[in-house]
Amino acid sequence: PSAQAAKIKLCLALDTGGVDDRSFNQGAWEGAKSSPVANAEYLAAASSADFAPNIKAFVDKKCELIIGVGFAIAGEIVKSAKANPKIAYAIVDNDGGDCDANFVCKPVKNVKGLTFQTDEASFLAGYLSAGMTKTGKVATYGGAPYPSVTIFMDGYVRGVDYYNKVKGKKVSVLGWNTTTKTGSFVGNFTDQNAALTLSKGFEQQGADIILPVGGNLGAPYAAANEKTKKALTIWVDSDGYGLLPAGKSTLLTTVVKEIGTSIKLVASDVANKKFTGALYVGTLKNKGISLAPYHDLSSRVPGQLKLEVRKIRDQIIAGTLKI
Amino acid sequence: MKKIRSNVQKRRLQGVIIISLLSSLSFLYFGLLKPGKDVTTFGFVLNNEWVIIKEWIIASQTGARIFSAISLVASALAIFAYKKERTIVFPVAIASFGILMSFLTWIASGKFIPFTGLLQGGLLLSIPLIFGSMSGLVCERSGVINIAIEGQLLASAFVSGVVASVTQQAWWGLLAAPFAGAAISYLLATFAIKFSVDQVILGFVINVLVIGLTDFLYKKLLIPHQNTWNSPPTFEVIPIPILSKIPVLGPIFFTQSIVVYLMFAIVAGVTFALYKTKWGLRTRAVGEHPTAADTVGIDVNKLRFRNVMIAGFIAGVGGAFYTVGSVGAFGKEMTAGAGFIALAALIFGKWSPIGALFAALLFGFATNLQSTLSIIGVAIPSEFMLMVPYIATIIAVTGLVGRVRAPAADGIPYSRGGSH
Amino acid sequence: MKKVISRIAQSIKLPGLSFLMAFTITGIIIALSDEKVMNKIGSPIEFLKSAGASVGNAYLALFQGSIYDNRLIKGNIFEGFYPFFETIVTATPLILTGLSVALAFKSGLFNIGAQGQFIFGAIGASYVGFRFDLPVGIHIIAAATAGMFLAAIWGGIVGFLKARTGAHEVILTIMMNYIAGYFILWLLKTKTFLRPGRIDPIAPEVLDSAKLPLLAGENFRIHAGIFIALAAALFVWWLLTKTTIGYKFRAVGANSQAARTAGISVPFVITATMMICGALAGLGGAVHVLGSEHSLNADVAGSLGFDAITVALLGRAQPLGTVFAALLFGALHTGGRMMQSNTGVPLDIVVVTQGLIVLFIAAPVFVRYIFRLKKLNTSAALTSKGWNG
Amino acid sequence: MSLELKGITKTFGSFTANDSIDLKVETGQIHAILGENGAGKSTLMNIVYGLLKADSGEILIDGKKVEISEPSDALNVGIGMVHQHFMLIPVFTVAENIMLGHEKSNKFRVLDLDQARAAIRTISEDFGLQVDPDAIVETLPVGIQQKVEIIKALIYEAKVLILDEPTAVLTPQETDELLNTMRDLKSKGTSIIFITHKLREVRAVADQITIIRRGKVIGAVSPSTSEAELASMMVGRAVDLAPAKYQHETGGPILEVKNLTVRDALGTSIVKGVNFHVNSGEVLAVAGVQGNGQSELARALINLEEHIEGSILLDGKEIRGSSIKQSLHAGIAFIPESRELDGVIGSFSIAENLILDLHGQAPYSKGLNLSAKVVHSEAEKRVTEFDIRTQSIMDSVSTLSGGNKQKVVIARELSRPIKVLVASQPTRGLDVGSIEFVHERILAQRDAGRGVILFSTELDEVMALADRIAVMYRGEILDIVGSNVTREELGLLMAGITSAKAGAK
Ligand SMILES: Nc1ncnc2c1ncn2[C@@H]1O[C@H](COP(=O)(O)OP(=O)(O)OP(=O)(O)O)[C@@H](O)[C@H]1O
Ligand SMILES: Nc1ncnc2c1ncn2[C@@H]1O[C@H](COP(=O)(O)OP(=O)(O)OP(=O)(O)O)[C@@H](O)[C@H]1O
Ligand SMILES: [Mg+2]
Ligand SMILES: [Mg+2]
Repeated sequence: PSAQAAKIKLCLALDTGGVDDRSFNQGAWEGAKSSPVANAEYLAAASSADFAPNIKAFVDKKCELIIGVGFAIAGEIVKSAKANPKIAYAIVDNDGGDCDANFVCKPVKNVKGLTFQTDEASFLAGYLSAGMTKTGKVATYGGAPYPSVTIFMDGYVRGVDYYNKVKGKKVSVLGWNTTTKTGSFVGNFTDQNAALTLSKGFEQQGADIILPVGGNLGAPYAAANEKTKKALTIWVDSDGYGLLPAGKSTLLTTVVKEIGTSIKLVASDVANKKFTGALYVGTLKNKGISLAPYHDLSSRVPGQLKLEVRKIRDQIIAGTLKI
Repeated sequence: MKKIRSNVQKRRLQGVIIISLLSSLSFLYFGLLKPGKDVTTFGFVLNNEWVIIKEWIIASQTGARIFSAISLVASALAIFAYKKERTIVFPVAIASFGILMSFLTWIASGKFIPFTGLLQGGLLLSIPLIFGSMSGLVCERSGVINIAIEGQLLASAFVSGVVASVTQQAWWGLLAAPFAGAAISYLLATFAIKFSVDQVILGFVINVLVIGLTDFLYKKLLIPHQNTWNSPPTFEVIPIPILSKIPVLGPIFFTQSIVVYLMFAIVAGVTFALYKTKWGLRTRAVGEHPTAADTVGIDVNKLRFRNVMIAGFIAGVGGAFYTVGSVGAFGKEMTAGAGFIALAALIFGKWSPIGALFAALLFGFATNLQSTLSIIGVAIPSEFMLMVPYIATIIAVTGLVGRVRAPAADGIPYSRGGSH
Repeated sequence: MKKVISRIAQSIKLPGLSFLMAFTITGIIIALSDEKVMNKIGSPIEFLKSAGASVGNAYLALFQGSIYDNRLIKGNIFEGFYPFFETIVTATPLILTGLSVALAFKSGLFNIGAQGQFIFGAIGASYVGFRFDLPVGIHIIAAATAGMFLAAIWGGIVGFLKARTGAHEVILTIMMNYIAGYFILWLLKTKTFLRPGRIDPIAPEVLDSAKLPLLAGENFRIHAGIFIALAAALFVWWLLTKTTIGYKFRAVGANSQAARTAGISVPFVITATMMICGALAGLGGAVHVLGSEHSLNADVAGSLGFDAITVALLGRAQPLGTVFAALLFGALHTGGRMMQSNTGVPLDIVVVTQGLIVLFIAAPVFVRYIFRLKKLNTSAALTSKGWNG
Repeated sequence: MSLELKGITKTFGSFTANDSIDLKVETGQIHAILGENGAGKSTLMNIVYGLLKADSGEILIDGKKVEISEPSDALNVGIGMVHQHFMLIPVFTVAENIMLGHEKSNKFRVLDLDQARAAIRTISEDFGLQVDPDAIVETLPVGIQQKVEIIKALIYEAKVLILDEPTAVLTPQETDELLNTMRDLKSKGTSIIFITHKLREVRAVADQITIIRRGKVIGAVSPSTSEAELASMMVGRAVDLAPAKYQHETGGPILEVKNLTVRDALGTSIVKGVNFHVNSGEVLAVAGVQGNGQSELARALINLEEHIEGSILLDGKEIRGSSIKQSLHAGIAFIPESRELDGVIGSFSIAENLILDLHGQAPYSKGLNLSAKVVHSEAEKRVTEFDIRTQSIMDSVSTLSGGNKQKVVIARELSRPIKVLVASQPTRGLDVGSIEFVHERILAQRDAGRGVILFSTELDEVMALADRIAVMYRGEILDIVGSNVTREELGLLMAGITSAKAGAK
């Protein structure tokens, strides 16, 4: 692009988790802040009742790009977009479609959906875990049974299943069942003490790799593990290696969901007047999602397993492996 | 003419009927009609305690029958005790245990139940609740309603986390936390006692203030500088020599961090002090009939003030449990409503320390039981599993506890000649 | 005339001073947390100036965000009041949940369960709203009634259990709030409730015929719910002061033993109160869904059920007081949003301000003490009556 | 030790409760204070005891001025007090109650209850006040509770003992015992201030009488003054101490009780299969020492108790097992024993209290609606008719004096169609003026042909009002006697000793 003109005004309407949730709100905000073409600001919501007024406040402030962070805000984003066709909108974790009474949906021109095929990456994490486990048991749990949470767990379980199929092994996954859609949850995203106890429950069942899907919830066990070394942790959303204050030495990898990258992408589209409402799907292919490096544990992951994981990734990208 | 029973007998009858019914049902269902087909494995060893049995493997059906049979026998004993107009607490406790075990052997057919871990986890989940309800107890026994338990826990978790992080000493965090709890108490005491503010409003407001301020500081201070401000070390587990080696009991009671031992000490201390010492006598007097206490020269408001402060110290240790005892960092709103559950436990336990202790333990155990079941893959929708501790509490409160009586002067500010 | 003015001045003196104190304390926090201000700590004058500016801007934003903002006027002065209408929209469900808690206090009960009751009200209204196709007026009534009905049952369970077994309503309502929270999460995944084409927990939008009419056109969100809320306040007032049932409620609330001796059925009062409280909070949920949210989601209740307790207590459990308290909370919340977006003061600070205002209003003796006002009476009116009811 | 009060003045807002009161109690003197309800007696005593602060005036002990701003100051200078409202912790044992405030602990900081028990035993023996140190206070009959109060005061070795209406809840025997104890104390040099509404007691023990009216000292008189004179000084007008009871025809049984058993929550029977009836136009008094089941029997008559067996026939119709409301509406008026707890709702206005069991009926309500107009106009009428002393019918009942509260209860209960009046201790704690009023009303009901069941521990009251007297002892009706029984015979019956004299059944 040519020499930067004035930066665009990028406004994030956050979900109720708050900007410091070590999860998608935080990822989105950090991405927005680091965008070179935009001045970013955000509004936090205390409940879903705040979504509409927050968006309206952005419209009044003449934001040029308004991004709803979280599927819950989709409805209000679409409504506002239809009323303000000149403003560019985006919505994280939703396709931003406008549905009629019969639930026939069509895309809205000025809304870009930012969705992620998260299970592709957690599939890799599942395969990796199955290859790494010594006890033959791995585990996953969530904060609350939201679909944006369970999609990680789904992919993870399928990854393990795939490993079993390929290798003829019997690694089992505790904490989630893809057919009954039932599993282990803390019940909220704040009670870290309960999450720690739950993780210990997995440990007692013999699981030696745990994937917690719940923002901060997994942090205490990751930290505790540094002493006990009983299990490895897999983080989600943003690479836990830079994020976690403790537990790096037992952090196997992270199922990365590049919300920030996708937001920077939309921002630069808007700045360069290339914005369209076409759906964005973060995949392994476009690096919208990825499996983070193994960092400190790199040496412990067998080279063969590394290769296999890379191969599966390529197969998924190529479309030859359907997960 | 219908036979008239006393309320106690009525409640006993209710209990006897429920327990007998459940025992029979569990025998029928788990033992005969829908038996588990596989074996169930119970694990007993958690750390390095002496091993008597490491694992106990039993055919699910047989196990369910054995345990149901135990509960049936206990139910019969309960009926006998009821007939003799004696307490049915012990047979009912045994029967409940039998039913629970029978259920576990049935549902975990083909699975593993870490029995010791199940109990230990339940205890750990109830630690903050116990501290919280002891704080409530010391306040309310002297006549000040404490709804600010949540605020006390959260504020002290915050302060202990920050202090321990800055000093890199868990001990400093543990020492600082009670003062944070006491600071909240100071607010409660001053406004409730000195300025006669409605104590329920006050409690809610204090919670709101603490949540607001800790969220704010978390965002402004702890997130940007997490390595300095929010990386507290946690206490190591201190196994008590010999005792920690006892199977089952050792890992639960004698292989814990200092905060858990403090919990036992505080419950024992509060129980002793409340019923056996001068302080306790006066505290209870002031909570029941402050004017009467006043007429024998007890300074009602001074004692109440002091007790509210003590309560703050107690809750403070509970707050420290979160950061330096367990989690190892402060998290936004990490108490997640524990203060309110503690309040419920206090009421459930009829404002007695032991009662509150058991109520909190029940809640913690129910929570961990549902976790364990979800881990072994019980195909009940997770949302319903998560309801288990709350439903269990409702059943226990309505079925076993019934009417409770708060200290008579609880919540009423005292001023001379004000009320009589 | 003079007398009237001085009477009015007298009656707003204490609340006024309470506000002043709350805003002063929050002002200090705002100034101290503003980096621009703290950078100037070296020179006192500059520091004070910039602190003043920082706080002034924040409070200006609070006002503009909740009452009136002339920057919004594009042609019509009316548009400047957009924030005020937003305040009313926020306050509407709060009035209803607040009334629910207030009514319970009058019967000597402590209803912490407005949260769960609200959720069931929202569920009922949403279901009827999207599932059935009914004529305009009737649809709204049917949806609201369904919500109230479910919530009345949910509240009634508490009343029934307390009346039957004596179990304490505080425990029951706390537990039932959690259960309701998980229940709605489950419900939104069922075929019946999950919006086709979506996997995240959100129900279909209610049909247009079930939406509450907008009062000021498409550009404003203010809807007829406020009239429902005010009517409910009137109803509660009428019930409590003008009817035999309300008389029974108050009698049991004030002295249940004497009420029983005089032949009033205490179990009936407990059950009936909790059912009506449930219906009120449920109506709150219904109005919230039919008026401003339009579709049910897992977080539909936010913290409305808990704010309701503070609102009711602040309103001294009186219907009119509750209405004003809810409006105040609504204003602080909507204004806080503008404060957040214009000056970067986080929402948490608004929460703190709310808390401080309630604290000082509930502590007249303290305010008198601080400002050295005469008449330092020590007895204070208690709204809640402790655990023994 | 002598106690002197000089110019004690105390105001509550604009109301003067004590107006420059002077009073002197000599060493070893029993000094009675008489006065109507609300005259300011308790206020004055609370000032002496440090519970209230006087606006002006001074307190002298043995001629020296003392500052008493806390109860502990009073205890320190040797003033003890038995309060009008019990100052006992209901859930504590006797020993705990008595040691409260001056607890002794052993070296492990454990409360030394044994010492308290021993102290109680000593005092019990010295003054003949038998109590079990380990009994929970709330389970004890009020008479025993009163003894606990007195022991509490004595254990401090008070030199000046204030007794504020200690006999209001005592039976004649207990009262006599207390009077003896007082004499005993006096002989040991203790000065006593004795407040009571019962003129007989005053004349029996007092050395000096001070009369207070509306916060002012009206005069000091000697105990030889006649009861009628004392009464008129108190009230400010002539009082009829013995209500005129005209003989008249009684009708047939209006309320019959057969085999009635009442049990408490633990299943113990408190009333054991009693049988009696009351005729229309008759007063049946149920006498007995407090705690022999009368309270429960009274409550059972309107189904207030939870466990009742047997039969209660009102005008031939079974009402046992119906709801409280049905019992009341069937035609029973009920004056409960405790007006504060059961009779009135303190925070409600007088008008509202007057419709507590009538609010669902015409003309007070129509459908759901309460008719405020009717409620108010009827309240105005009642206030005039029953002479309830108040500024306005909108004043809350908690602002009324005890006598006026009782009038509110009576006004409410007697202003609806009734067949039977059940009155439980209707004059407890009332002054002579109010007692006169209540007695008149009860007799008026009898004369109007209603059945009256009067539960009372006051022998004088029973003797004055009853046509027949049922004596309860340990949950049973020992005997039913005619009104020609003597005080002594009645006293014996109440103590459980059946005499040969058979009553008219
Ligand atoms: N704390 C108070 N505030 C306002 N008024 C009070 C207070 N205490 C007492 N009074 C009023 O002062 C007056 C005197 O009351 P006090 O209790 O001294 O009467 P009393 O002579 O003891 O009556 P009784 O024979 O009924 O015991 C009454 O009118 C009472 O209502
Ligand atoms: N115990 C109860 N259980 C269920 N409903 C009751 C109960 N008590 C009263 N109600 C209902 O509440 C409403 C008003 O109560 P209630 O009938 O007690 O009023 P009321 O006007 O005082 O009655 P009444 O005129 O019979 O004295 C009525 O519709 C009644 O059916
Ligand atoms: Mg008195
Ligand atoms: Mg009626």
